[in-house]
Amino acid sequence: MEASYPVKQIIDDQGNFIDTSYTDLIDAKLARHLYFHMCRIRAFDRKAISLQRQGRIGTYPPFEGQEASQVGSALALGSDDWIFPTYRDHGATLTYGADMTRMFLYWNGRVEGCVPPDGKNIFPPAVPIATQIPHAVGASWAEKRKKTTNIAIAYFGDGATSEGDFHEGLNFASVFKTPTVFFNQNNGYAISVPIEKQMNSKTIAQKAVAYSIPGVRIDGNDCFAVYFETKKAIDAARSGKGPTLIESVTWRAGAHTTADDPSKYRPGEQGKDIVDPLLRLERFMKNNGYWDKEANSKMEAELNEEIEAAVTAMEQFSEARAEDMFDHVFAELPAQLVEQKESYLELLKE
Amino acid sequence: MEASYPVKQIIDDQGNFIDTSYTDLIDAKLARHLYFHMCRIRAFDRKAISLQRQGRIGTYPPFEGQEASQVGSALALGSDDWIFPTYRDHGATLTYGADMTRMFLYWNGRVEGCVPPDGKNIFPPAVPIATQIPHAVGASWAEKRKKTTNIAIAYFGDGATSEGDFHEGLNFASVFKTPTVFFNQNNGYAISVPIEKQMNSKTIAQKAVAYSIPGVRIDGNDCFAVYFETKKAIDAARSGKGPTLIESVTWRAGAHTTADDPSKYRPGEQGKDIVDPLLRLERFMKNNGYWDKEANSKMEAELNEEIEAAVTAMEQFSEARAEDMFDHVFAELPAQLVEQKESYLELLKE
Amino acid sequence: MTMKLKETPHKKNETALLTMVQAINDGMKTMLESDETTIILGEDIGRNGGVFRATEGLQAQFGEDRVVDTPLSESGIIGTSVGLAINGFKPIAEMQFMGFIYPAYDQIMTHVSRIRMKTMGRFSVPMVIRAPYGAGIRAPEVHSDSAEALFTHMPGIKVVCPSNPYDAKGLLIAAIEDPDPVLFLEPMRNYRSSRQEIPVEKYTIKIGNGMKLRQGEDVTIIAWGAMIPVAEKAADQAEEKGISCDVIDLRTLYPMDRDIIAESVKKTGRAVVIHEAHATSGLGNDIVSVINDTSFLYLKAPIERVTGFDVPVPFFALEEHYLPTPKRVLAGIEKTVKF
Amino acid sequence: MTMKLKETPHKKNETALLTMVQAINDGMKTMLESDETTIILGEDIGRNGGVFRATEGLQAQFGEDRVVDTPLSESGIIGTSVGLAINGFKPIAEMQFMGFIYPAYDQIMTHVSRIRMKTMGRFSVPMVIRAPYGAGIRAPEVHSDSAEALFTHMPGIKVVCPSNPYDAKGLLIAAIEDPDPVLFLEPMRNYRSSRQEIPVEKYTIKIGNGMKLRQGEDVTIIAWGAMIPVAEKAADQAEEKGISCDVIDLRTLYPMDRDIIAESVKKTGRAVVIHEAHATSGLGNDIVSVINDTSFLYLKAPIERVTGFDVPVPFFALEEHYLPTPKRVLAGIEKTVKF
Ligand SMILES: Cc1ncc(C[n+]2csc(CCOP(=O)(O)OP(=O)(O)O)c2C)c(N)n1
Ligand SMILES: Cc1ncc(C[n+]2csc(CCOP(=O)(O)OP(=O)(O)O)c2C)c(N)n1
Ligand SMILES: [Mg+2]
Ligand SMILES: [Mg+2]
Repeated sequence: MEASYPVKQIIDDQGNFIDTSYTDLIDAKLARHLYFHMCRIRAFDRKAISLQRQGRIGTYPPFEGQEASQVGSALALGSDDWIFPTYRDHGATLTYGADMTRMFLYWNGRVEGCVPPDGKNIFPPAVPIATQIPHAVGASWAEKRKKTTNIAIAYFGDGATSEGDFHEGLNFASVFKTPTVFFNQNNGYAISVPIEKQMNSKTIAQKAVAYSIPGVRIDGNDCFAVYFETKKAIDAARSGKGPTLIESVTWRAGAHTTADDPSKYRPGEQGKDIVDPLLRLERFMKNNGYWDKEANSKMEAELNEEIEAAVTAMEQFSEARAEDMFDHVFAELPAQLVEQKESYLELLKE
Repeated sequence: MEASYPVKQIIDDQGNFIDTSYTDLIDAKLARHLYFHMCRIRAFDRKAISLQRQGRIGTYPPFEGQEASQVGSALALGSDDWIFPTYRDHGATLTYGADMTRMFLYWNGRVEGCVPPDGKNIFPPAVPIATQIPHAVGASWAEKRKKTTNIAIAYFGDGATSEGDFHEGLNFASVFKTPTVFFNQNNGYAISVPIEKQMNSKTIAQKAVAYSIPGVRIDGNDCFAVYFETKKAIDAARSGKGPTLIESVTWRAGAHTTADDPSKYRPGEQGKDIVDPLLRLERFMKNNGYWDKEANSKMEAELNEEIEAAVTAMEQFSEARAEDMFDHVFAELPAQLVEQKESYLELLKE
Repeated sequence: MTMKLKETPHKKNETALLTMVQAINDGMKTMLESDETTIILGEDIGRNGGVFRATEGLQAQFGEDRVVDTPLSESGIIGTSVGLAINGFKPIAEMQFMGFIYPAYDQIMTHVSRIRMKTMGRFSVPMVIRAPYGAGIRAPEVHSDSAEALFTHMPGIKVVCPSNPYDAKGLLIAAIEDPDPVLFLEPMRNYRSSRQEIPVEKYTIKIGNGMKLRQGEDVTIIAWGAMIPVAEKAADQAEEKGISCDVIDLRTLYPMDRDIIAESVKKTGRAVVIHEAHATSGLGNDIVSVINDTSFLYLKAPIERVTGFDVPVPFFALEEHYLPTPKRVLAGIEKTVKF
Repeated sequence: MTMKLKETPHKKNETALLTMVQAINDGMKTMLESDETTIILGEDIGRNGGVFRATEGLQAQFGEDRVVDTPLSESGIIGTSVGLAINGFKPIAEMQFMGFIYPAYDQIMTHVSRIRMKTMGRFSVPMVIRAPYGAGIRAPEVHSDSAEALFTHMPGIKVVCPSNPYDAKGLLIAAIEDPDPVLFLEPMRNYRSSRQEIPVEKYTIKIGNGMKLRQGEDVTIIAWGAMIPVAEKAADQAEEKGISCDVIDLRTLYPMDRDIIAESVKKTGRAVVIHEAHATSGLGNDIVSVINDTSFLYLKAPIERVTGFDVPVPFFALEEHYLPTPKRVLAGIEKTVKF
């Protein structure tokens, strides 16, 4: 089976073309666009980790190592599409247009962090594993019913494939031919459980066979492979060809979350051979003369500013209000909730 | 995909050998053994339908048309194996050794109908669809842990493949290499929903690919194909080779249950071309000179006696006791249950 | 999306004699006609019209796009309905029996009921989950559960349970028009037990209001759904013994109409609560609390609860022993009066 | 299967100073040593020792066959545990957080709790489901649920919830040895909040018995698990105001120790019930009913419930507002006393 799902690559670890059919399609603009976003989300990610260490935000799940997968796929989306992320996919949602200040707020336990910018169809990160998969199917089904060409993309991990909702969601998508892209990031682990213990199949892509939908396996650290293969799946969805399952083979470079210690379960040498996706793109850009040192340091400075500004905004954000715990449970508060709210606010005043 | 899962057959509709490699393996004894059990469960099935019509038992789900699948698979089992049926697989459990009187009791709303004969590992029929699949995995896992060669077989329908428990169960079985046989009876419908609306895949066998386990597709109306292919899967399980998914392609000749009216959703002509599995075996026996008219009418008379005796036993069975509603919830009744029980029994006396 | 309104005009005050299941069918039909965003999903609800015929004829009239036979997949039905609901549709999802809602429990608990909260209203899930519930129709195991308390303990979803055709149509339409998710429980035993003249036109009954079925002085009886006929019979028998009862049909289980309970108990000083779900952690305990909180000083006797026992709903040969009966309710009534 | 008993001999009365999570680990270790049929299943419980380290070191000592890292599949974990349990094993299944037990709800509701009933005892499911529950540790959404009432409303399963290391080990061993399924709720906030000298040897605490933590005259406070420290603080503050409290740690939520409640309320005539689950259909209502049924004539004031609000457990920036605090409990105490 593995043989029938080869890992698709466009560039190799040294940043050289493997698939030369793309030489005309990839120019400086695209390379720099991808590179910018990968640098941006990495800077966010590292900042978040340090904020957590300083106790300025809560437990945080880093995505370092998965930047090519998240940026490549997010940039392939159109502005009216839907995105259903997990807790580790804010690299993708930030790239797609989520607000950075609110992203920090989310990781600081603020519900405000789930509210997307107006007009952006970004769903809150799914915490119960795999539950977002049927949501993406339903939202894209709605687009199909409205006769638009919009699609939905669901992000999920290797561990998520073990849950019933993965199966039920893909079955629905295949039966109703919904315009859905199932974007799996196979980062090798579900917390401490390696993929060999998660499933007996050598690939995740082959699980598409169960639904007779296309399954593709791509090098998730090759931002071009991710970008172009995701685009193909999106175009197929837009043109009524139905869903695709993409297995983006990548690597969780860090811990599951800042509360996790991978040294307990992950052999130290594991992953050492994996070339960082940013370095790989940098090599490609240098090989092709797209590398502009000045522009880069300028970019880094600007990103730094953007992030610092977002941190400040997060920390100066208005205090969390007890009222908000009550006010959004229903469109209209039932009498008993009004009572609970008022008596509690009374007590707070005392 | 369909092409890679051809329907395995040993005899054709006319009862002639297709796969001649079995000519030596199939003798009069085996043919008559299968025929006897298929006649027996059909007689039971038809009796149950008429009892329901007379209001002597409750709603009943007939399995007519699936006798080859249920008898062929059940006879392939060993005496210490485990069987996890649905509400439609009592043809299989009766063949495996379930008590006929208790079977009638079950369909008359008596919990006594779930209690198997001592030493028979027959689990109660699963009513929530697909929930028995992980049970079979767990029970066979236990046998593996005990280092026996016993296996478990899970029966389930085409509709059951849409539930999360189907997926989670097969994934566990594949990861822990449990000695489990997943015996799917694809009878074309889940109540009113045809398989084309249940799934996008043309076969159920191909769903095995998701777990990298063997999947086979067999003619579920060819009792020999069912018997020998199930045996192969069982032997593989016994010898530590892990689970197999079998798709037994058959046909629900009757209604979903006696409360169902298939004419509402099933085109009248559909299935007309399907040769009844008993007739098919009869033809085979005649072609091969295994047919013994006298023996048959004797057999029918005996079956009739057995069934009438079971009906009588069911109807003379001791009255249902209100106590039993309380006494089996826990090994030891908690105080509040004792109180509820006693005060209710008091009230009944009044 | 565009909402073509194509109300079929009905003569004012026109009525039809319908069973509860017909009234539910009529309620869905009414909304499918008046709101293009409504979509029905479920198992066997299309051609087959549902195992109880609640959706009879709807697919033929509105097409396979709006009355959708789904795969056998409750979590898939609710999960995709969430996606449809946040994106402009009003799904009406049928769970074939309440006992088969459990595979979808995670979706309902962690998403359906929480999406408005977790997005501060940016996304909401206006959907209705219909579920036939209860014992007494000689159905197989697990088909007879009465699990309302598993959902009243779930902030973010409303729970409604009509007992008659008129309420069924009015509450169902109100549920479909509600901006928030509503679990709509249908007492199977009442589906065809009686007919009622009900308006052919569209009407709603406010979610959250109970209904006084009869006025009495001595005891307050509180029930809903399939237990209403039981309550009525018991009240009749009590009358014969000179005990007059207030009988309240709660109709909405969350949010509960505490005023109608308090007002009545303050008058009678005695209460008997009936439900067919298990006693422990059943909704009857909430009603005891409502009375404790509102009417403590008026109570003349302990509140009686007449409920299903703390045992799984038994196989049908014993189900009549499980269910509250007029006899058991009457015993409860007399106990409070004689206290 | 064969049950080699290889108890590691401990000196009598030997004790160790342990946190609750260490005591739970010790309880599992004790049973893995003494009963070969025990097997632990869960996500990340092997090498990683569980996200709270509850199974730390157990896989290293007992091997991958007995301490099994499973796929990410709660229904699979519980469903296969059922199969293991009916076939000679005693599974101890860990749900990583109680908020992730919902995908397994169907298996627990329709099988784990009903198999003994539906086979009249021919098959039974002696298994333990461990689940860390509750808010207050700044965890992400859904990680902080307190859903005990969803299981006390499920006949056929027992529900246990210790509040300290000593009870945790004794109740866990009792749960593992129980012939029926037990849901074992572990208050995350108490995991490491205190240490206690507890016996190194095997001991059990009877399931079904509450515990009186302090004697008082004026009010009965009833709580469990993570709410015990809150109850104690509130009781201290009440003492300062001259109000003396009986404080009861229920320890077992089903079957509930009604006697310890009745005995106390008959003395004090007043009660305050505390839990962090939502008020509506929360277990507090059951306790109100227990008092109504047993101690009606002794009540001097309405029973106060101090609970989580009827809102989803909020994101952690607001969780302290959601949880009952000593201040809220004290207000409840004073309300009953001043009534
Ligand atoms: C239903 C459910 N069970 C358990 C968890 C706890 N949990 C959080 S993340 C995680 C691992 C997920 O692994 P994977 O799907 O590979 O995604 P990754 O974390 O690697 O991005 C687990 C078990 C959860 N969030 N939801
Ligand atoms: C979880 C669940 N949902 C719905 C049902 C109602 N139901 C009973 S049988 C059935 C169809 C099952 O079809 P299939 O799996 O093909 O088995 P068959 O009846 O054809 O033997 C349905 C939907 C159920 N029993 N359990
Ligand atoms: Mg992963
Ligand atoms: Mg079928």
